[in-house]
Amino acid sequence: MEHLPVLLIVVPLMAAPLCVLIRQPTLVMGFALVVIWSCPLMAATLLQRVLADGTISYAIGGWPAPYGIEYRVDALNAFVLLFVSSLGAAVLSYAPRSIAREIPQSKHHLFVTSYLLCLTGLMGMTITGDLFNVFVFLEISSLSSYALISLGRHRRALTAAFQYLILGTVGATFILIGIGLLYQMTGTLNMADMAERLRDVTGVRTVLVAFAFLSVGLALKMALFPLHLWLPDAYAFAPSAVTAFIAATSTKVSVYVLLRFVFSVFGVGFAFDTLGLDRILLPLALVGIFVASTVAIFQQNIKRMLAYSSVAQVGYMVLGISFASVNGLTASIVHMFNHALMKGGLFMAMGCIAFRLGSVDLDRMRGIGRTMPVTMALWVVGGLGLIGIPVTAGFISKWYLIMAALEQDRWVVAALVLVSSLLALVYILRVVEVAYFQEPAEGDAHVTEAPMSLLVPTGLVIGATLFFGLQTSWSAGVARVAAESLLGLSR
Amino acid sequence: MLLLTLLAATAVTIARMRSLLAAVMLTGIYSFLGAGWMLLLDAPDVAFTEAAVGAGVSTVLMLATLALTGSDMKPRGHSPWLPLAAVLVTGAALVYGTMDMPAFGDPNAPIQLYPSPSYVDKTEAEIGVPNVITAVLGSYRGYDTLGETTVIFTAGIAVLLLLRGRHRRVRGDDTPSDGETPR
Amino acid sequence: MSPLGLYNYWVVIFLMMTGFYVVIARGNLIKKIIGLNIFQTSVFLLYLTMGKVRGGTVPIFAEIRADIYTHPLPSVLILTAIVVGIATTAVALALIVRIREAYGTIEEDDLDAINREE
Amino acid sequence: MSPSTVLLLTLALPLVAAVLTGLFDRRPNVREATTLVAGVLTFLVVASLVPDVLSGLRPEATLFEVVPGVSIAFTLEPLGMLFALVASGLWIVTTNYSIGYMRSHDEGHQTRFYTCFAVAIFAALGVALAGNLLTLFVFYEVLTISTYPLVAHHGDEKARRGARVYLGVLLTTSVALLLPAVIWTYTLAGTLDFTEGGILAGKADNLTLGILLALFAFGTGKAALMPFHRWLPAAMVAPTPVSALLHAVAVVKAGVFTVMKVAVYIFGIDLLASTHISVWLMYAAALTVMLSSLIAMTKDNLKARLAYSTISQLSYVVLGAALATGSGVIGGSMHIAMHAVGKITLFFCAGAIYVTAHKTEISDMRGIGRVMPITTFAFLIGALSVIGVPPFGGSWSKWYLALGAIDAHQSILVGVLMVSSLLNIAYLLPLPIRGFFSAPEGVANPKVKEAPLFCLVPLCVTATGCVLLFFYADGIYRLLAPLGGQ
Repeated sequence: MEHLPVLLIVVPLMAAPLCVLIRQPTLVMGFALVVIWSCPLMAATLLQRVLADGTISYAIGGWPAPYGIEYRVDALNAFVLLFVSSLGAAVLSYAPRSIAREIPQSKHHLFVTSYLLCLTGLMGMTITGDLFNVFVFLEISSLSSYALISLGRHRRALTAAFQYLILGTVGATFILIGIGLLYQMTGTLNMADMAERLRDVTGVRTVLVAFAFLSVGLALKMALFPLHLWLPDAYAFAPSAVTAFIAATSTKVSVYVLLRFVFSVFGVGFAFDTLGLDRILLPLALVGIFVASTVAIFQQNIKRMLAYSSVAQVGYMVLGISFASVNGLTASIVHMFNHALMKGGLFMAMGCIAFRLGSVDLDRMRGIGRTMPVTMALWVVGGLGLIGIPVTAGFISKWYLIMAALEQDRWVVAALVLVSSLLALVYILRVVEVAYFQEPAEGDAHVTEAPMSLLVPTGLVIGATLFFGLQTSWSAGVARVAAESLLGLSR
Repeated sequence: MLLLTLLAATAVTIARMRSLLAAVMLTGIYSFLGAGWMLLLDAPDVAFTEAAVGAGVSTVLMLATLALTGSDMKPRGHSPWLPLAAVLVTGAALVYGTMDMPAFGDPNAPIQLYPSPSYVDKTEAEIGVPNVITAVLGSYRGYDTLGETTVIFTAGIAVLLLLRGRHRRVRGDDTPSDGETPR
Repeated sequence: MSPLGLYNYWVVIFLMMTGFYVVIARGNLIKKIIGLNIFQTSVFLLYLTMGKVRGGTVPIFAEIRADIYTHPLPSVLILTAIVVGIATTAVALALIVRIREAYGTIEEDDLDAINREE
Repeated sequence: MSPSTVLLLTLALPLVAAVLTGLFDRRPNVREATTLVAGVLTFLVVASLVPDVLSGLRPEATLFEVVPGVSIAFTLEPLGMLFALVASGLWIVTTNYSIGYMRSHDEGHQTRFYTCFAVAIFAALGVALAGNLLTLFVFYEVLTISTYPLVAHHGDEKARRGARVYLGVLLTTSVALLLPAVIWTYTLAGTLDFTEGGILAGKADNLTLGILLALFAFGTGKAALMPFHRWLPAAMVAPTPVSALLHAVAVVKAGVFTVMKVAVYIFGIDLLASTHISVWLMYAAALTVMLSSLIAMTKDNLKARLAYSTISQLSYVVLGAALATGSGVIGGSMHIAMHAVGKITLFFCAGAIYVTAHKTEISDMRGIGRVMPITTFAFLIGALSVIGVPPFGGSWSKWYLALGAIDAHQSILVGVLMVSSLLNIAYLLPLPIRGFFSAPEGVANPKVKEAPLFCLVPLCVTATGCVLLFFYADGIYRLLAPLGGQ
């Protein structure tokens, strides 16, 4: 049990090459599913132990920090690990039928391999307590996601993947520069150790620049407006399962890393009092929310519409960070989770639609509320979550965000957040009207409900958005613990 | 100093170059020069790797790609001012960042003093492999090395995913496996 | 602090920015990858520049133990980073081959135009 | 069964009905029977709690803790009791009516209709039973969402546009004004529980309280306080049973109920009375009463006229809350029930006329009383009750409202109440008068042809209700007395 932190990463890592060896698609999928479902179990155990006993530190290979690489698990990253691995597992369970339509069978085992590697990379970035290790795992997840995105049926998937590759690599290189500068000023790569040593060198220009480079690099990876250019195409043209997986996990992990850097490495005092990070993040987040939501309203391709919505939702997460308060961070962290569920579920529902229609265009979705009632009902629930209607998880995020704004007397910000959710109403309603109150096109009248193997995982994820809209002690409760520890208010 | 100037000159030439083939060759040279500079920085392992990987492997890969795609490059229509501004700002930020850096070769730079005992001393005491770099690579940061191997593996899988069966695709019989072609 | 002590860094920064410029300003996809290579190689130089100590030697134990060794860790990190760099290049080139097949061009402007038309 | 189990059962029944109606898509008779049975059961379950509440008990149930210290929780108190009784009781009647209306009109998507209807009732009951502001808000939004498909029912451009306005106004006001008010209250008071005497006393200065009250009053878009009333006429594109139960009873009453709840249990009437922060609200409500009555007179479309009449009547309740006197609160609360029964009768009649005679404009309804005498007579009763003439229920609530206005020394408002009653006469009575006394166009000797029995019986029942409420108003008074501190 004490090796649990490293097992969580190594198990899917080792499973990946085995998938290549097994080759036979059905066997590969079965094997991968067993492996991938073990991850949320391990992550849940970790979270439970962290909540009970406090932070777990694991020196890899027995080489203690700061010489060796340390895995450090606290409430925050255990929570992120849990939901990233759970969604990864849920989407992979959904994948077999979905990719059968979209990816040639000769590539299925490679797809699964890449998928496992991508998840490994994301989890590796999350769990590690070592800066350079973040970079290495970031590249594992990035390279595999470029490949996964390029598998889309449309040739634009290729240009989308390439654009993401260029911007992603630039982002990663910026991060590498930032890490280098920090290393130069402290002599360590271990995050906890660095936080200690950075106290002696605050106000040093090199550290400021390091901070800037890390932030810009991460902003690129998390698609913070205006560095989001790679995201809409990548989400719109990737295979359905890939979009669902990446939308649910990838940007969230980047937000997590930003949280880790800002609060655990640099510290609130440096980031906010010295640098005034809030003065940069707050307007960026708000402008991003409004611009991206508005652009979303005008999209015909619904996957692309949801992609722009993702850019806006990243804005909410960053907005929460910019408050630098317990409620603000709780909002950010819980929204990472809630949005992962909602967007994952929505893209899975889009996959069901693409499975039957072969298209995700708004025009083709006429009357789909009748022909695919279950899929569309799930989609609507997910959409309501994006608006932030009560009973859905999205409401909880919004609640904490507004509370955080009000307690700092930021009336305007609170008002803007609320008004922006009405933009979400507009783009969701647009789809609802077409789906329910228009007749299906001639050729689409005989379209039937998606198969159970797609519907069940989608239903579970969307169901979870309702569950976590009511039972919040497992989401907002844990997020609060994490937020308090980030601000140094506990443990 | 000469080497650095050469490096800079090569980089600028590559940036201005229209012929892709020549640019690729020059990139190889750039890597070689870089490797030379690395040697001067007391990093022979890195220098050898850079020479082999940067100048060798990547040049070969690029040439192979060029063979498949053609080596002409079109000049770009729009003005270079925006990218130039972005680069200048980034560069200025970095230069600003160097202002508080320890000078080149300063034995009292933080990384030379911390952690103490140094990797060199610890390696000598704990591992006993003469090449400290190899030793650290295999021990203290062995996990990064595992990650690095994984990156290569990932890239391999990615390339396979991208290029496997592409000739079939060209002929247009790359139908999805379950046979139903959605409209 | 002597400006000369930072000269090395400045050259490295110049190299990095040249690479970065090629990435964002050039429209040919291969040229972009070349730029990315230069950018990354220059970052490697930045790391190694940090490790060097005046009067230090290569951190390999010979018969005689030297007093000062150049810091080994940057080398270690960069060995990893070089591999990451070549992996990225390989994936990027594979993508370029596919793009060329699908579109018949690898110029960003042409690709944008084709994509806009669809 | 313990009272709290009964409380949850009340909510569960309509939800079960929603699921079952969805499942019985292909068997209309079973589907409608399910709704009917659920309606009757729900009403009986609610009614079974009346003695408890009268004796001063407040059954409670708590489900999930959504934010620290605030759960999805239910408490049954007199005001909620009254609203729940009205909503569930009229649901039975309306279901009967719907069966007649929807079938004789051959409407499409009937399963969606019944399912959404049941969900809407579930939400309305949730609003009625809510034990704290968060719960109330949650159900308030569920009510909005679940009624959207009903408004857009016909699916044509007109219906979709109407539904867009409907959803737009209701969600915008609730998200942009009501939600911040709720969260603000939470940050000020640390709780959101409905507490006798309120939770805000001493927690903020008068200016803050005033702004907060404004957020609540305007944020509750369903109360249709001008200028946020546009959604209600827009909602009239819905099939008439929807207009009848939802847009004369459940949805709009949920709005004024919210305002009343907030006034009584969040601010507390003592706080409102002592700080005078609600004085402006009285006048805003009075203005809405007058303006919408005037607009109603200009509408020839019967449903539109009834809609504006509803807007005007809703503001009576808001006025009652704003008066912040015992009689005002009781009068306003009582008006929730009295107006509900009266107005639903009017809508039933409008629908009956539409289904049978295919008329929607009042000017086309000359002589309708000779063709449909029962319907027109029922309309007359409903109208008189809404106007506030004895011996019909509506007279009591207006009486108490007037008393409340006198207690609050607002003699102008007494005048407003009187004038508005005159206006009510002017826009409600033309229909029965012309219906009975003008000759029908074209036909010299019209044949009597009433609406189908499924439509006719419900409207007779509610018309009778208007009379009965006059004689049994004492029961309602006793139920509501604790609200006014009496």
